[in-house]
Amino acid sequence: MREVTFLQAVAEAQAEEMARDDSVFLMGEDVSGNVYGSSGGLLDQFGAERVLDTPICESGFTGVAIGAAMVGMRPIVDYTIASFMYLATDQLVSMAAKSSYMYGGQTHIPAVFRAAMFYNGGIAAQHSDRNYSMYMNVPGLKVVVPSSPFDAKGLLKTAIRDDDPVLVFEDGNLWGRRGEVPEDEYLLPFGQANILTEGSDVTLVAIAARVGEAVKAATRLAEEGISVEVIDPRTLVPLDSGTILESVAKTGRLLVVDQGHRTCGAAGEIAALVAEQGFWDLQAPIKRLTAPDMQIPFSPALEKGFYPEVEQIVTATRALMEE
Amino acid sequence: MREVTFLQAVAEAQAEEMARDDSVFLMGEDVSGNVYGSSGGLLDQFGAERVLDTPICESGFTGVAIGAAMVGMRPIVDYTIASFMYLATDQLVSMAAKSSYMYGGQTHIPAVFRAAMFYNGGIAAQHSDRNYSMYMNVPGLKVVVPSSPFDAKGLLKTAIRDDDPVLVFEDGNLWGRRGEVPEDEYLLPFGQANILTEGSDVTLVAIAARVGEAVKAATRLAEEGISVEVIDPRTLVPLDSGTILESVAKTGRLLVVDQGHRTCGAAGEIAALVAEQGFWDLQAPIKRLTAPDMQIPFSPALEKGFYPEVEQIVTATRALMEE
Amino acid sequence: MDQQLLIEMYRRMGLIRHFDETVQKLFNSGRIPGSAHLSIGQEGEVVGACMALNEHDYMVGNHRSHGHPIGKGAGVNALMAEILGKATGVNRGKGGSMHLADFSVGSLGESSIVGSGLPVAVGAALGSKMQGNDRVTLCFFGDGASNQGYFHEAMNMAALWKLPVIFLCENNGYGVTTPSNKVAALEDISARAAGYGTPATIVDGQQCVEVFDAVTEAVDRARRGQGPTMIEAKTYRYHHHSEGPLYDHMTYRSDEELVAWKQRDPLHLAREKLLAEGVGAATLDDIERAAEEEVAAALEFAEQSPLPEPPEAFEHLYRTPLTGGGVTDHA
Amino acid sequence: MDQQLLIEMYRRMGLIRHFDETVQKLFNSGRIPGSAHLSIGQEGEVVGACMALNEHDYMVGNHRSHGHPIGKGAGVNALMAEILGKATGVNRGKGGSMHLADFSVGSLGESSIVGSGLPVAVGAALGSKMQGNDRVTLCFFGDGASNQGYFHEAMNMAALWKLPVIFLCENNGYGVTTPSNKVAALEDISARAAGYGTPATIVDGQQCVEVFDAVTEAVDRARRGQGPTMIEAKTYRYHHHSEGPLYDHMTYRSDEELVAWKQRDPLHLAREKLLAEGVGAATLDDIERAAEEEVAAALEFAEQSPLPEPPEAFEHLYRTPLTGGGVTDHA
Ligand SMILES: Cc1ncc(C[n+]2csc(CCOP(=O)(O)OP(=O)(O)O)c2C)c(N)n1
Ligand SMILES: Cc1ncc(C[n+]2csc(CCOP(=O)(O)OP(=O)(O)O)c2C)c(N)n1
Ligand SMILES: [Mg+2]
Ligand SMILES: [Mg+2]
Repeated sequence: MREVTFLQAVAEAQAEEMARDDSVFLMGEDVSGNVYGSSGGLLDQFGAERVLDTPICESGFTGVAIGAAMVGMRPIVDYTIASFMYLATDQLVSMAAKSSYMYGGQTHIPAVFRAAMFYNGGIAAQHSDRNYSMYMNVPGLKVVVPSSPFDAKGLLKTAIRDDDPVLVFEDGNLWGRRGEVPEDEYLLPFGQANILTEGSDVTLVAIAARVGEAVKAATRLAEEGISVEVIDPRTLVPLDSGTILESVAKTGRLLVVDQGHRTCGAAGEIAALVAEQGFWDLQAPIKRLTAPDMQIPFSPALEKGFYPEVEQIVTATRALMEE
Repeated sequence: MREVTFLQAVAEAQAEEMARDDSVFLMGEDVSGNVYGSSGGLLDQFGAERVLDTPICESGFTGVAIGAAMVGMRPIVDYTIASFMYLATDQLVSMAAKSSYMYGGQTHIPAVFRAAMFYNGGIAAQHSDRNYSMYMNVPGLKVVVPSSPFDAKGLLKTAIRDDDPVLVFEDGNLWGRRGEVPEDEYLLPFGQANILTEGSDVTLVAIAARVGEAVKAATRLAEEGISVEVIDPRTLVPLDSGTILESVAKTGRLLVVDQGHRTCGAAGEIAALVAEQGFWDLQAPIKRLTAPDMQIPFSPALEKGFYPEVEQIVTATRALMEE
Repeated sequence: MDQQLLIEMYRRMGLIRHFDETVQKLFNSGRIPGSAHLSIGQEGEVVGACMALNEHDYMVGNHRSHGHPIGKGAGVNALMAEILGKATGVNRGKGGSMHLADFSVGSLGESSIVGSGLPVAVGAALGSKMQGNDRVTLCFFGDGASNQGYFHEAMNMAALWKLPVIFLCENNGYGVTTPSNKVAALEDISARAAGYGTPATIVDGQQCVEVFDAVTEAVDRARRGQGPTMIEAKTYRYHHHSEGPLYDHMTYRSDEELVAWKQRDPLHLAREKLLAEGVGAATLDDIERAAEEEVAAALEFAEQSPLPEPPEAFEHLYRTPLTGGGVTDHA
Repeated sequence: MDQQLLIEMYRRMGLIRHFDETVQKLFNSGRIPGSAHLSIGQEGEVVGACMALNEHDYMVGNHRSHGHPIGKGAGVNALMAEILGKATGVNRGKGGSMHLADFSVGSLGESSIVGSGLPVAVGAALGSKMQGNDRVTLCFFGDGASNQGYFHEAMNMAALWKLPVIFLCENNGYGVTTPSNKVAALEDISARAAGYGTPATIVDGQQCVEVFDAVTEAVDRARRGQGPTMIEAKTYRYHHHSEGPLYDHMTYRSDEELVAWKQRDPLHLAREKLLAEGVGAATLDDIERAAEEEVAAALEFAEQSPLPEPPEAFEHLYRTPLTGGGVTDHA
């Protein structure tokens, strides 16, 4: 099958949905210029009105997207970097997440909010946020975390057709990665996890770029005779708790791998879920392997080791087998 | 001992610290008018410059507080309602939480951010947020959740003297509650939980107004011969994991009671902590009793039962004893 | 102007006045949950502005907007039922007083997060432009809201993209207990419009006709593709910020000020105008009475309506249902 | 003006130019992590503005502010070391190019969240006023930043409270690849100041003296308690938004435009002025060379400096240490 990069997959999803539905349009800073590569060709194909360059005002243009969605448009907002979402938090929480509910279903907000996470690149504290967990705490939002070009395209197309606000967190470390993406159209459902490797000894739930690390770790561990099941939730809201619980019922051991901060992060949520609903299947403590509860330093000499990689996952899994 | 309301305790803490330290000042919308009762008498005592009425611009005046803190002031920001913090999220996360770290300790932000949570009062989705969990995910912030007038005063005074940004979430349902508060000055340390009732069968960790419900439940359960240990963390960042783990080591059972949303909430964090570090002590699944992952409806007929109260806590604890 | 129109304005102002007076009574007798912000005294600008729109146009209100949907033509039954938290409420009991939006008449929500409706209104106008229809969006916001960053961002984008939106500042002089001139650098909020090249006018908010004329002109500009207009209506709320005893002891404004404004009551001024034009007092009294009866009937409807069933609390969060194992048990 | 002052401006502009040229070389050879935003072409407004302050005054920069601390009098060694992520960096390697702040010379941080420095600068000015000292705060922000709500909120509060702050808009015509006039309703950002009753002037950012004079006047107003001033410096960045190949293929601006601006290079214009005033070319060459050597020495210092030790990554998050069981093990 042909291979494309994560960014090309995103660009394809946007182009296909914009061609399919006139109400879909892209907006954000410098989107027409295709600075980062996710909007290549869209300007020529759809024109400046549907590839709308905005002023730098994240809170305002998020509100604009919400207003447009209320009257029947389907905006895709590109924040480029997830760290800039903090300026738009009020619109995302008070308006996007709450409008359908507080107006008793009179309206709904079919909008997609794309944000890339650029950690591990020496861009320091203000540009390295991996903040999906904060938005998982907000009912009314859906949270998507693709880990491959295939997932990125299939999930983004589903997000664009979804009638609610969907936050798509793209892992900047994956933007350049190539992967198989079929020519034919496909969509991936929300709330259905992806089992990358089946295993019987331990369950590894990993998120975004951690999925690749977990799969590599699984291969290494297989050589040692440790059979690892790697699960990618694909969407954190909704979360496919069923697949995770079934896996733990089989393995009795769970390690959650996440590049986000530890406290109140996605890893903790998954751990709590299993401690609550899968407790009797557990043969060992649930372990979390996450970024530390620390801001992100600039110097690579300091940032190194902040995000769980193969080595750390292998070590943690071995330790978990010893418990 | 004399009794004062939660709000009076807050007002006393502010007045005492403002009298003690000229660099402490209060700012927010309508603070000089003492609309809600937490700034009574401050205007007369300290003047309009130190009881500063701001325009309605949460993001801007939060930045102003941060800038003032950078040059040696110690602002107390009153957001009144926690739901308005979303407008200030960028300043709270990108600036307050990150400045000390990203400037390598050249500066620090001694600022207090007070926010009241007004849930269960029929004020609907946009005013009923219990959003401390979102900020627990942000390294660099400290998160305080007082559950009584005594704690409110002692923790707020500590917050004002702390050299870092501290978010103090006041439970609006407690504002009018009276409780014993000594005449003499006292401070309460961060990171030290309060054990309200000692018990041997089950550990109940409760937050803010849920603490009172948990204590009532403990009394009821005692009559049934179930011995409950109720723990109030008092501060969620830092979290006193030691006290919680010791308690579970004794009881083997944990129920976390929280008025916040379930997914990625404080309850989940505490559950994950124990599933990780206290697993071998557990004799039953860890249970969470939280508000649903739902926005808050206006009609009391709908909001009723959203936040765990005595009855639900008693039932959940009984069920946990059966596990 | 067309007399029938003025009579209809008079009628709608009466509806709003009676509606809010009824809400006040209900609140004082403890029958309304949460808070209630009344527009009594501001009916002139509310109705004058809304009636310059046609039914397909959009309108965005805020926390003080019981009257705005009425001005836009909404029926009062579902509004009153909402305020009492009933199943028949316009938001099915989920929104209440601070979110009294009737989307069927083009009201696009009433967010009580001060200022947050401004960019949403701009977005609706952008949508209309992209869809090629001639709908305009009228955005109400307060003097206090004008100090939010949202105001700046919304004004800039609307001007930039020449969007069909009218920014109507309801300058009632105060935000809660704080006088506007204590929190806004200049007395006139409209002075800021020039910084975006957007035309602005100041109107007497107590004269519904003056507001109507200004908004009508702005609507024409908008439909002609000439972009946004800002209109600042100087007005006054007779009541405190919200109902309840909280503000009674406060001295943030003088009695003289209140009395002076009441002498320029928007309903009274409209009535004078109609009488001067030769409309009989009896006709106007009938209109008054009809409005009063309509609101009384709405109250009756609301009181007879059932409360929503608890399970309804778990509806409408999502339009596309959550799949997967997302939903968990709770308290 | 005082010739020594102009000579010192010339020297600091030279330092900044060499500093950024060195950064460019380092970046191209892959020695700088992350991104790098250069001010080459903007040295005139940077230095002209900073030198109108005294050493106790405050200055707030942004993502494009390698030069600003230098303009304020910072030594270049710790700045260069920071950019290379060394332990001797001004931020101990924790901030890097986008946060190059030297608090010892009054630079209060350089936030790369566009616009976020504006209210922080207002807060510093508020602090100075409350402390009763005569310090002023100079806030640099870009044309793009002026469209953030922060701009509005900061301008309003500063005017309202008559705070000693100078808003210096570095209008270099673009935000990344977007021309300012495509995202701001009016060509001149300074046109917005009138809406707050704040005086504003437009200056030629390539003429450091013109900027210096305007800021000096603003500083006087501020110290006299007359409140804020806005100054819009029209300038240009010779380089693209940031270093690296990303923008090379883009056609968002014309070569002619770039060439035209280069003919009005701030260093060249200052040199011409000094020569005209009779300062010898040799003197100026010496200054140039000294600046070049100073930067070369800084590079040497930075290269010789050690990288920070991994454990340092866990310092400085809090000034008051976390107690309790908060800290847990991690990856
Ligand atoms: C973001 C935000 N901050 C504060 C509040 C609390 N609040 C509700 S209404 C109000 C005053 C608004 O004043 P104005 O915009 O003039 O409208 P008015 O009430 O006078 O009609 C305030 C501060 C809020 N609802 N939202
Ligand atoms: C809140 C936020 N949005 C977007 C960005 C990405 N970004 C960095 S610099 C920049 C352009 C800023 O333009 P301007 O203010 O004119 O400053 P200049 O780069 O021209 O000096 C953008 C969009 C950011 N850093 N922060
Ligand atoms: Mg007002
Ligand atoms: Mg620029």
